Amino acid sequence: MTHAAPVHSLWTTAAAAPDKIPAPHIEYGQLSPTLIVLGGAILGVLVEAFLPRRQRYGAQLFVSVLTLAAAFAAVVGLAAGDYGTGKAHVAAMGAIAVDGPALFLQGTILLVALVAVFTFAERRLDPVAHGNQVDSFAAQAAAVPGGEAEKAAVKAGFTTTEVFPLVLFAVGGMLVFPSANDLLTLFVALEVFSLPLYVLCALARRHRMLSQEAAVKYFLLGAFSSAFLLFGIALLYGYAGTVGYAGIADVVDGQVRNVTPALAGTMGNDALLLIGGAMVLMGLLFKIGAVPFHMWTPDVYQGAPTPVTGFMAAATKVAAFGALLRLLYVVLPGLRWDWRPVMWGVAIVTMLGGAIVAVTQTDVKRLLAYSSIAHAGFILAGVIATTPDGISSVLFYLAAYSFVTLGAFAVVTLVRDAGGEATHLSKWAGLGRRSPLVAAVFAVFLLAFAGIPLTSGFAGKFAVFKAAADGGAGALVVVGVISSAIAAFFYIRVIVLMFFSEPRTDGPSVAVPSVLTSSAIAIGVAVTLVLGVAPQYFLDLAGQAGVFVR
Amino acid sequence: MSFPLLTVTAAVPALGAIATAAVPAAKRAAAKWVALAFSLATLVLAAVALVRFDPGGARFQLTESHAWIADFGVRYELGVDGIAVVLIALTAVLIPFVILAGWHDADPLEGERPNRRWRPTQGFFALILMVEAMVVISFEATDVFLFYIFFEAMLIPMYFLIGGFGDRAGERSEEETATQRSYAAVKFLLYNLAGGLIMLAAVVGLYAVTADDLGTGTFSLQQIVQARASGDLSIATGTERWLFLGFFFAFAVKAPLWPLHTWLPNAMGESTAPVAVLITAVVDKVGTFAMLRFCLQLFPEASKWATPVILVLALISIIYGALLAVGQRDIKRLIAYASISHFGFIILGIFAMTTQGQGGATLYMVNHGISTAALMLVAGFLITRRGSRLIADYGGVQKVAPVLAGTFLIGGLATLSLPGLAPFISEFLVLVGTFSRYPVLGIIATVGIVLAALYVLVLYQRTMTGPVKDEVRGMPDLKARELLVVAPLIALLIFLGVYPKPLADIVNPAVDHTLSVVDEKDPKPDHPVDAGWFSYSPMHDGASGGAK
Amino acid sequence: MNPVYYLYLAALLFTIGAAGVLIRRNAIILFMCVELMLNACNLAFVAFSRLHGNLDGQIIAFFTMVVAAAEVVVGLAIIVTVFRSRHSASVDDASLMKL
Amino acid sequence: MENLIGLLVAVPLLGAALLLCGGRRLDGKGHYIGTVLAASSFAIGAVLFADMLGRGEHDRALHSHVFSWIPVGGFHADVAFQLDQLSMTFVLLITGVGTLIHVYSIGYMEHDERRRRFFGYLNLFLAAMLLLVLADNYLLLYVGWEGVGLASYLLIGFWQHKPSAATAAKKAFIVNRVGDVGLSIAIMLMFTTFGSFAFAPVLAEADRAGEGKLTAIGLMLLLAACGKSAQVPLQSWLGDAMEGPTPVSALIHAATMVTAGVYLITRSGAIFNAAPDAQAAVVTVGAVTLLFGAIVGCAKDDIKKALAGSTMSQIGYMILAAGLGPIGYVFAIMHLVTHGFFKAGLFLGAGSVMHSMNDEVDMRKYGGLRKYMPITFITFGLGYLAIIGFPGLSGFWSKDKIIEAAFAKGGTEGWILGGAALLGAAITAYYMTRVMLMTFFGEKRWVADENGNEPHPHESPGSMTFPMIVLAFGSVFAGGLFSLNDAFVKWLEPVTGHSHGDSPLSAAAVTGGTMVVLVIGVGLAWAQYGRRPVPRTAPRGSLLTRAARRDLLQDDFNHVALVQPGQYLTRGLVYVDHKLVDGVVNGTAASVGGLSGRLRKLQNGYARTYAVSMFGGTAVLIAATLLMRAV
Repeated sequence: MTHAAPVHSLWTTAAAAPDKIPAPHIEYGQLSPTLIVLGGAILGVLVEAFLPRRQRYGAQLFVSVLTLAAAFAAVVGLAAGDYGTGKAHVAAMGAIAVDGPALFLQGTILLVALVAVFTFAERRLDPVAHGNQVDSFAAQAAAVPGGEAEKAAVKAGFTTTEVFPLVLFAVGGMLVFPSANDLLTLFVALEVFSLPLYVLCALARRHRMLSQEAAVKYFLLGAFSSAFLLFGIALLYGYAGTVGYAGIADVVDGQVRNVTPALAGTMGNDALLLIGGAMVLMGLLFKIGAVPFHMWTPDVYQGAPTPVTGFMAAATKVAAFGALLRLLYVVLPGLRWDWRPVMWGVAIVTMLGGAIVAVTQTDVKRLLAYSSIAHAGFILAGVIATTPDGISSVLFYLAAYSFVTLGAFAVVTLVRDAGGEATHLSKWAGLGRRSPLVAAVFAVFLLAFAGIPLTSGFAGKFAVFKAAADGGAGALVVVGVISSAIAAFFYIRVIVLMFFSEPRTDGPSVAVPSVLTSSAIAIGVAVTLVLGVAPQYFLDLAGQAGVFVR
Repeated sequence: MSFPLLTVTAAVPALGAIATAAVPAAKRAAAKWVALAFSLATLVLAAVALVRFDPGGARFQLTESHAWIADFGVRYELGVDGIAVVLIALTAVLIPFVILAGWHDADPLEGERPNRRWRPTQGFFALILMVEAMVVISFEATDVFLFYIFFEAMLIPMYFLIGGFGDRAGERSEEETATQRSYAAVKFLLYNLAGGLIMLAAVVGLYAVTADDLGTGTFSLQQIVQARASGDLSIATGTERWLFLGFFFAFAVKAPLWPLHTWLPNAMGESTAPVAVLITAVVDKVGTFAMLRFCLQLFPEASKWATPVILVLALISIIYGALLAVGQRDIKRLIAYASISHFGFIILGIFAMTTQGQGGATLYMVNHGISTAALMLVAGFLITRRGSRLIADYGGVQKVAPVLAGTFLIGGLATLSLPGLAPFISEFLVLVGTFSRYPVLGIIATVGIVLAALYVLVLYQRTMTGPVKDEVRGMPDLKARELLVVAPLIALLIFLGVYPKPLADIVNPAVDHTLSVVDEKDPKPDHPVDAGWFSYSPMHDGASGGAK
Repeated sequence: MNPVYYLYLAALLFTIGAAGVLIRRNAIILFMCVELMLNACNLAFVAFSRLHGNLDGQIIAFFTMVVAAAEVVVGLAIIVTVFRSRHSASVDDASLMKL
Repeated sequence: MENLIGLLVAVPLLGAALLLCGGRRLDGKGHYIGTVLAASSFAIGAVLFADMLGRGEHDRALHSHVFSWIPVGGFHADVAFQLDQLSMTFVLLITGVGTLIHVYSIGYMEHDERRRRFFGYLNLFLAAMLLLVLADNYLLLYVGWEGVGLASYLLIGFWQHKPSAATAAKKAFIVNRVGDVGLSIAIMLMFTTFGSFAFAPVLAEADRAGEGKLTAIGLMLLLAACGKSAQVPLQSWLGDAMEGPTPVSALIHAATMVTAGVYLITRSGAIFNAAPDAQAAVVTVGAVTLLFGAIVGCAKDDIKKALAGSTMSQIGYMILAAGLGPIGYVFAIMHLVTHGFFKAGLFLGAGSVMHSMNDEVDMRKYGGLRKYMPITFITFGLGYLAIIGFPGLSGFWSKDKIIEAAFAKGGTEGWILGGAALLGAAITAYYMTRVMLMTFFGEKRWVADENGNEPHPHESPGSMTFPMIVLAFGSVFAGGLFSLNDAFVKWLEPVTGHSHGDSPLSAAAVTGGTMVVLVIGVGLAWAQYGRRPVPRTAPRGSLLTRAARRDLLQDDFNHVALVQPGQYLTRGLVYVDHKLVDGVVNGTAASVGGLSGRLRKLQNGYARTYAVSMFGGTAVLIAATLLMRAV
């Protein structure tokens, strides 16, 4: 594509820049989704504090579902109110952008969270312990695994209902993350949604050692990466003298008014810009799970309680990619010629790395983890397109992918044996004979991952590749199809295992879920097929949402 | 708007698949009848389409066009030309026989406790109908993307058919059979998926180039062809070649063309005879069909550029396939390699770029479908009787089951394209078509004729003639159902061998159009005889090419 | 005094912290190294704030401290649970999941 | 009248369909149905013949266009028939002799439970052969051509339970296929040269094309002819074909199949006339084959094989004649007809002998049969006299003319060909006398076989002797009738054309020559097999004899030159396909797997390792960004 004068006019609409420092002015209406969620979270905490143990589960479920639904309604309201397109602008003193991508991603995150909450609340799968139905979370996270305290807690029928407020907090952070319009907000949001996730990871009822290990790994590496992010922010701040996206962008494009001498000095110093940009990028790529910042993914996905894994895998990616898009399209478009080649490299190694390593995986959850890495690579191809098409294709892909992921992990929670979920692939042998329906549903998800036509996976993949090809990244498309071919191999391997190999006598049984998980899976399948067969409406949505405000 | 015949033709088997799958586990038998009923309904619809199709009429007829995925420039565009409508008819004709032939293939093994939820019988027939639906719609699609979607999606049901249902173990142990089978299934899927994904890259590329020149990307075959003709759309030579290769690779895998063929023997060997027929007689045709419809018309220049290589590969396929067929010890694999050789002929005809060649290739698709079906299904009946695929395990069958042997021989004779049976005509046309432009290739290809005689007759001799083997003794002859499957196919072979004109008349205009898109003309004879010689036959008022 | 020197110091601290994360085994110490990195960032912020003569950097520093505190809460909680179940604070012991 | 032509083919075809699809209920009367239909097709032929005689000799040809067969692009083939004098001759020969053989088979196959199918095949054979000679274009001829191949395949392999029979049948078909390739290539050449392959246009305008093209077409046609007519080098199937029931051999050798090649070349005369090189090839093949067959015939103790050799050599005569061009065509056909009579007679005779000797074929186990089966002896004898060209009998007239024509070719070529023909005549006389003596004269040499039942020679039933008698009449008088004031020449001339070469020798001289060699041949045979008793086991014999017993090593040659290399090739390719073509793909898959296995080792579970990769990644990221800016 030709790089004519202000390139990012392609995807940004000018909003009036404040001429003098105005009195603080917060558009609460436009921030309502976030506010609702956080409010709900706090309410949840209060519930934990004041309601008797027995009633908490119901109350928490009620609160969180209601909160998420309300927040989603608010998002829809904003979108309907044309905040996605015409009235898109920067709210809260330049801290939060309310525009198409933000609303689209927030909507997606909220739906994902809603479905995820269903799987969180599932209480039918684990066998009844001492007359109490239990979910997949530890009775008492603080108790030593296998210790007396734990036994007592289980006996007493304790449950960690804190997960619900935790999820809501995480969601709150995620809602802000992609709409953050300055680096500070970005950083805070990152931490707001990361910290609850660290905790959630540690709460598994079965395999607690693994769960805790996952948590500690996730936490340490997460903190490590956020330190990098923060340092990057510091450098960018040093470069531009501001952390506002618009401000930085102006400086990068050299369109800044009233240049102070200090600014003039740092502006000249591209090292600050480049290094800072690279480090911020790294922070986001870590959350996305792009090679080589991906190594936490398999361990954490495997160790975390499966509902949490599903939520993480879906929602975190959405939020992180949103932030990445905004950073690259709003803050660093002027730097396009610097970061594009780098991202090319990242995308290629991510696609290939994820696909190749997945080939020899033996654990379903790790397999899905690596597949999520490969998919991150595909999405990156769309990011690199740097065209409006690229934005909308990424948005669409994220929506499609997140529901497939949720569904897949929800199915994983169903296949259990004495030790809880039977995630080792060898145990899945012959599942198709035992319970064809579950196997078929999982096959649908796998085919969607593999990008077989008539599934959302294909539509998304095509959208992204198409954008990439249009954006002059044809080579990425070729790499993409090659790694898809490799990826196809291991998805198929699972299908073969489920349908064509004899069931093992000691094989797992498929637990019959309550309406919660069933509806989660059903929604997953529905979205997968609808987005596969008739994606046009959603493509339009994504298309309209494909413009960043600045 | 008019009645959406094509959509319905594709939808009926799809509905049939759902209906069949929905039949409760206890009523296995009912599922078969449901499937058969729907396949016959499809046959009727296909017949209607064949009748309503006017050979002299527009290029694409019975067209339908609806918006679908505007963002991808994709429309739901259906339409059939002579080639497509004939192949749809072939599909619709074969499926009922496939179902009949496979009547007991998916029954629970005796002694096997039928699981309450596991319903192989329903699945088997539902999958067959699903494949039919997808094949039909990919013949109908005039939108590249629409075609691609079903070209790819069809792999899934095929894959389950191959991997899920095979011959009874027979000589080999159950688990070895199972492993062999899933190996074959995976091989099939991976080969074709790889091809498909490469094609996906080309499809995306096609979108990109059309988007560049036409503003909005499009996948409409007609629109692209017109745009190229009018010069609105110009594709750089290099790009066109890459795109062509992307498409051709997928089709060459499907067809299959040497050296991308090795999945076929495994797939056909491990699957039950009806499924093998489904693979080689129906699904693979989509590949050769797509070469005619998409490769040649979307990328005429690149097609001509690639022709020499492709012709050589086709030639290799012909002879290589035949030689390997001679070397096989397994009946089904032998037929598979024979098919590879035949597909070589088809591709040879397509890329000879002459009316005879392409017309012959089209007829070849039909005739090969029928002849292979006849041969393979009879072979299947034979194998189910004896429970072994090894040629060496048979001998003297002709003595105990003369009708079976007789039909087998006729199927074999059709395979070696004996004059009077349909395949002869297509094969000869392909040879003439090739010869008239590439004499040497044409002559080398004739070697295939001799080799065909060799592998067919050797197969017949080893299995049917000679002293009666003990295991064969007391083998029952064809039952009524089986005869009902084979007899009509043989009748078709004879009819199309004696009077192919109706078929040819439907196909010719389409072929002429294809050639006109590629901008190729038949080479003129060196010393054309006076046209007056043709006057005595009233049929020859039509364009009689070289003679006029 | 040239504020750039503060930057060098910040970079140094950051690197020390990072190196510590890479080489030390004890989770607590790892965590402290992370904190060190965060503080390096703070130093940089403040330095730049001074350089540009606007207060943003200093405000951010406060934010960072809060965040760091929150991290401590969560982090220590997790590390302690792990310690109690493993009787070891070595991150290398926590390597059940691999490959 | 035209419409009757189609019937000629349709009637026996109908018979075939009836008998093959009719099922067991027809077992009882199948053979009658078949015979009647064959006869009725002969009747139709007779009617058409009468009608044809009724018309002036230049508008005798009939043409009937049935329907347009293959119309694709410029390629037009019709199902259309053409009945001219040449076709007529064949029609009568085929249906006539064919019918007789049907009658004969009623008796011969009496005890075979698959007799119905046998007759079905016989009818199919007639139908195919009639289609061959009646087609008005080469492609339709090709249909009949391969149809004959199919029928012969079915009949030679009729006793399929005998592996030898099955093998022989397969061999016949495949060797024929090689010839057929020639024909199909010829047709393609015609199409690319003339844009048509119908007789009328192609033959009429043949000379317009370049000689090179015509030579090519001619050679391809010759290849085809070699296949069907068992000419060198494609002769090897004929001997094995004796595995079929004897009536089949009679049919193949006398009325159908092997005569097709002669028909093809005669029919395509216009092309050959314009392509001298092709003609030269034809005569060479003819000459070589006539000697080849004759020599083989001398060595065989199996009566049918001996006769087979003689057929080969007689067809050689015809091909030779046809290769001579207008001087030869007529005589080629004439010899073909007379040969049809006496060779059919001979085979039926041989069959009748075997029939009475418990299917013993070794002549060394015959002897003195003339007492036991007089009719067979007489008819066989007449056939024998005819074939060796005893003055006045059929063979004399036709063969003599051919030798004459051979000399008339002129120049050294003429001398060589004539000499070959003469030599052939001598050898013919020799081996036929040998057959005659070993079979019917001398002492009885048969004994009880291992399970003790001794053959009781007896005359065959009327259903078998009747045809033999009829054919005997033919073998005696046909030639004479044809030669009455050149009736046959006049009859065929409008189609094939005819010219008198200038022979260096007078007709009388040639006739004299033939007589001399005849006497020599007979004498030799008499000296060897008449005077002293025939040993029951064959003496080792000279090198030539032993070679001749093995058909002059033809099969050994084919085995070494074609079969073995072919087997190695296929085995090799099977290996290649498995190891190489498949191996490449599997190899790729395996290597990806290996790579994956190695890469996942990096995921060693240590958080600090992950941190390292992150740190390194960042470093790379930064470096890359800076680098991008640098360059």
